[in-house]
Amino acid sequence: MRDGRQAEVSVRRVGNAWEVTVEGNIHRVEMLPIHAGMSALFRPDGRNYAVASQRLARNHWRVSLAQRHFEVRLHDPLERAVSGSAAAHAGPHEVCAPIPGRVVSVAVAEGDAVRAGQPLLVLEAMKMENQISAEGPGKVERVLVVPGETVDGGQVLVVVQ
Amino acid sequence: MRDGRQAEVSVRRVGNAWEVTVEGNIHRVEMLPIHAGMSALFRPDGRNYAVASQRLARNHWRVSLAQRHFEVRLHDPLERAVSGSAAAHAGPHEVCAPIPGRVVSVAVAEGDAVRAGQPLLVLEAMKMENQISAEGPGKVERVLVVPGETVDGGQVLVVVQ
Amino acid sequence: MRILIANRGEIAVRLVRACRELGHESVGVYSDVDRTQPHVLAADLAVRIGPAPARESYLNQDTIIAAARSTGAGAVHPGYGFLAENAGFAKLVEASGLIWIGPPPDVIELLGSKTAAREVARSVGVPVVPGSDALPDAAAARAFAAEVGYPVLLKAVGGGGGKGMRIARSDAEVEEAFARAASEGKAFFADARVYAEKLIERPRHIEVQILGDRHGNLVHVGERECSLQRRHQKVFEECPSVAVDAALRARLGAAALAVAGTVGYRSAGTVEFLLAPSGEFFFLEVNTRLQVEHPITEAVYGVDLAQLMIREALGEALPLRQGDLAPRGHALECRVYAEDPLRGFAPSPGTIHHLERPDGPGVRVESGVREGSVVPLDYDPILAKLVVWAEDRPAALRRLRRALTEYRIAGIATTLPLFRLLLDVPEFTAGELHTGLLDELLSRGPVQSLEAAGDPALEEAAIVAAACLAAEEAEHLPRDGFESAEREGREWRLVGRSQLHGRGPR
Amino acid sequence: MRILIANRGEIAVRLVRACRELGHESVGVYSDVDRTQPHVLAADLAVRIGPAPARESYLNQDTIIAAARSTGAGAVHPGYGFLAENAGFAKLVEASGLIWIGPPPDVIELLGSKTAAREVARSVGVPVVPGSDALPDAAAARAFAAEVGYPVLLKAVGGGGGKGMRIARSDAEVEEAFARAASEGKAFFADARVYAEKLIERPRHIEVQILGDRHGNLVHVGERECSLQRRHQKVFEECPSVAVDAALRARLGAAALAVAGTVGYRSAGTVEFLLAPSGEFFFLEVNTRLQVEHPITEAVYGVDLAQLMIREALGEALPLRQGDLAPRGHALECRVYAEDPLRGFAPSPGTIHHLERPDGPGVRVESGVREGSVVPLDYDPILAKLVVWAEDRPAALRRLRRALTEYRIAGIATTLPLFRLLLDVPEFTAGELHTGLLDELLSRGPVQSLEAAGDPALEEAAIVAAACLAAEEAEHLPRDGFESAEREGREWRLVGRSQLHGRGPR
Repeated sequence: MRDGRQAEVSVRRVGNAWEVTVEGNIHRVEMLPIHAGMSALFRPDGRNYAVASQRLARNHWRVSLAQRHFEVRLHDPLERAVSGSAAAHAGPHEVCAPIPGRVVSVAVAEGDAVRAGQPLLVLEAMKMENQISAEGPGKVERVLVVPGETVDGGQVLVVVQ
Repeated sequence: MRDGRQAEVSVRRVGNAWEVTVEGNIHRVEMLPIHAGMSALFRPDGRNYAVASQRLARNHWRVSLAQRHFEVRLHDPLERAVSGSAAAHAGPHEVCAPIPGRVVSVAVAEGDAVRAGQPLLVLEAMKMENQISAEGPGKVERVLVVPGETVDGGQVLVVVQ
Repeated sequence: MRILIANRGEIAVRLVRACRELGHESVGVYSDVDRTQPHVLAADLAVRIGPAPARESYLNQDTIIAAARSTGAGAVHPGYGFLAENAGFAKLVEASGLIWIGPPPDVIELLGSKTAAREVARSVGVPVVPGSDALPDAAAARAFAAEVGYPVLLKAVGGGGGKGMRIARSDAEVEEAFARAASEGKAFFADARVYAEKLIERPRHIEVQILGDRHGNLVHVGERECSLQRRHQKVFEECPSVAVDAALRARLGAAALAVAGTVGYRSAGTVEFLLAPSGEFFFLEVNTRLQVEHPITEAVYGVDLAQLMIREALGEALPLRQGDLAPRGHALECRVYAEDPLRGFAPSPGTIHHLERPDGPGVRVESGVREGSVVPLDYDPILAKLVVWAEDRPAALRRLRRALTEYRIAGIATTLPLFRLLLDVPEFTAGELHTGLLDELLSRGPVQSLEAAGDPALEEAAIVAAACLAAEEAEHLPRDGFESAEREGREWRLVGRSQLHGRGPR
Repeated sequence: MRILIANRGEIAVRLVRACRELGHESVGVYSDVDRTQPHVLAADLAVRIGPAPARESYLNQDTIIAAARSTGAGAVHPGYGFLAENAGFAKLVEASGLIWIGPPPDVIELLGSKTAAREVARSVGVPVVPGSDALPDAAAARAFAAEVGYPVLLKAVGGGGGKGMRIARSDAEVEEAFARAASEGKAFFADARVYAEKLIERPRHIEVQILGDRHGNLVHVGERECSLQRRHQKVFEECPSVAVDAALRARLGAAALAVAGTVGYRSAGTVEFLLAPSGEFFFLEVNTRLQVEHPITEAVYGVDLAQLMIREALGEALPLRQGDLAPRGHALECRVYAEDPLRGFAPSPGTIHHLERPDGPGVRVESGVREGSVVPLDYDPILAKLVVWAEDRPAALRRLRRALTEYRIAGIATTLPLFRLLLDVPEFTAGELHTGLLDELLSRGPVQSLEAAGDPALEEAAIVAAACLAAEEAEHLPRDGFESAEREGREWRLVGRSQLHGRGPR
């Protein structure tokens, strides 16, 4: 997917099938589980795809299909926005790891007030240190990692309210 | 494992390690998860094994290691009996599927009293019908399958109290 | 070109790959129980053709033609089994304006009759096992036996794959053998006619791969030995045969080409022979299809039979010359069936809970299943084929042993343990094979007694591992009452998720 | 014999397989972060050698020797990288009474110095790129350039793999290039000395595989082309080279054997050359180890280099004769790195959540990871090698395209997308390669612009799939408050378990 693309998507269950509307175009598809983290997508035209999925956070999934990778965030049970593989675009409330790495240090504690751009923690990957900062002002609701911990790319690190 | 072998086994957690006593011989091992259903067993002598495991029922596991398959039943949190791949040996309370197949018919309902050898249900696998009977007298506590359902080998079909 | 593959499982996956490598699109077909199988997801398009029973899906000719039409397919490849040797279907495909990827329908029809095929062989001077035409009754069979001597084989005219075949070693045994062959022929092939054959004892099954085109090219691609059979079902094949030297290979090849040439054969095919201990060989039959064991020939001769079959059907001239076809090294194939060798080869359908394929140098796996696949109750039990190649037979056997230590299938029983055991059988490793060897070995004693002879340390390790897993999982089991069940429930959930994330050591 | 493999990842797995096929036991070693990696579980025995940092584990010579002693290993294979070309370690192994599987330590030492290696080549009349000895300063480098003409390459004496290497196209650029080469040489190889070389523009990287034994046998096993490099790191290799015909192959082979012969080389090794567009070739260096890309030679020549290396070390005579070594078909290798080609090849450590390997005809994957593996932050990013073989180069490219549609790695980014893109690059498919080509292609535009040119239908399908999964999982999310969280919690647990059972369609 084109990096950072945003698409308005809505989903409706119709029996075993799903009716998915992507920017106005309606797709009627079926989805069947194969194995843990694996499903098959069936389109009416006979095209099938094996789909690998990983839940990165409460409302955040990584989906891989035909060697392409996507990240999805859930905004409300009936309305979703699908965003491209720019994992760095964190949701309004969650600060996620841009790449996998090791947490070197955490600069804030739960309850702290933070301003936009304020350093939250430092992440190290293959010898490079990356500073993770708050995107906007707010209050640190939760800190989900501790120094020394290894995190996956896209994993939620801090929740800012 | 020699078919139907019974072994008295007890297990004690010692930090990250396990102390497993098999018929008097004590083994100190470590076990680490790799992936869903996969673990690695480490022995002090440097031998390592990849272990695949599947939970067939509440107290019943299938374990595969170095191309050998085993079935395990849990008798009490501190005392276990490991039995060989004779899945047909059902536990005292559970009647399991001897092989995978399709449930053709169920002859009993929950609450029914049954005598030893009484037919409980009929299972079909690759065109052969197998009658599953009660091993001993008792009362049908639960019927876990319905006609037409496909079951795995070792899956619990009926619980007799 | 878009090509419909009228098959399932490993051969359908194999053909999807061949199409893709040639730049053609593939159309897969599936019955209701196969919807998420690898052959469906591998194909560019897939079409449902009916419920589980084969005759309502993979044998349903009209539905398959309709699937080709609805997807705009221009050709049909039948794979092996199902409709592969059904001349009627081949004709229907061509009558529907589609290209049939295989030999001409009339050739399939002619060679489909064992007796007619034997006539063809005789007509070109290729030796056949002394045999009769269809016989009216057991008495006629006894008369034939008096002529050629016992033992004799009574076979259903339409038979194959061990079905409709009985041995008689004396007049006394003829009556029942004849009846059995007839009834099985009727049951399986809707044809009760029976013929008789002189039985060659301890023969090798040797078959010659042939390839022809519509431009007059016809070559043989060496032999395969398929002597290891269980109840006349091949379970293990190799190329080349230890019993065939260059001179014999040339004679077998010439015989195969004589038969194929006289009937105007094209596409891929296999001419089967019995090789007697004496060294003389006898024509058996022609398989007018791509053979299950074709990969061992591909490995040793460096050709792609599946691709060549498709290219020929589309009108290309065969790019091979007989002189260029030289064997290199040795290849072995193990057929991995959903059967339990530790329980009399009982069928073993169900869910494949865990699957690890071997890989690395000289290893090729043709698999129709993946982790999570449900092996249905409804079809042939073949799951996959393990093919190894190495510089020579001893190296190939060592490589096979290595590959078998890496191949893990859990959830259902398979024939993999059988091959591990065979590697310790002297006649097998020495290549002293004959079509009765495996049944003899299996009759000597229960397979599990051999299996139990395995590493005892391994057995202890397995018990230990099992106990640890049980104990570990037990820590997350509800112990008493509702309140604690709730608490444990949440614990379990966390475990489930950390497993899904596949975290390794910290 | 028990053999310790002093390495990790795919090459360690490769060597475990070679040992097993030869009937030897293998001893794996692991750092704390590698404990559950495939190379550890594949080995017959495994020993911890320290914490994550390489210098405290895989480079810790004494610990590795101790591991060999404690497990009763009689020989050590270093693989590639880490200690493979460390003459000191090779000597320590032999001084410890263990067999070193590789060339003689003094040969490693001699050829380890680029300048000494060039002297050796000159001494036997093998052309080398005009170059200097170690230079005192930038001024001396400018003097050299005045002699041979710009551009020139400034290289650290101990350098390799692109490290400690700088181009100067004019006097003005020499100062900084010299300083950079020196500092990198000091940093990476503890040797600040720098020498200069005439830069050959648009050359191909051609290397010759050699094999020798202690019985006087020495052969070459043809060439490999490794011109596709990113910042002097090989990413794709093939055998044979489109630029090498039989005559040139013979000349390259003779040159390689002349260099190897004069230093008394034995075991496996690789002699690297630059092939100029003019057709003249120049000696570069000798890699005194098994090469990453050895499988493509194995595929085309039908030999097992890893096994031959072990057999030679144990005293066997080389079973190969030069006359018998003929290439068959064409092989390609893709290096799968944990780097993200869509983000400037940023390192991509983490957990491999999902992994599917391609298989089928002509495909070999050498993998050091499995589903669930954690790719550590601490080592070389190579995950696996995808090797394909086919009858000729066009068929091999089509097979590679097919295999890439089957190869799926999710959870971390890899270089797999790069190879899918290369298959659409005319210079690549035509074989018009040179060592600067890939960097040129990557500088033309961001890789993702090419990637975005992919099937738009696929993109829609991905969005749809993602939405369905999100919606499906959402149905099992707690919605309001504790009470419902409990209820949902139990639901979630059931889902988790039915997934673990991997049930398919009913």
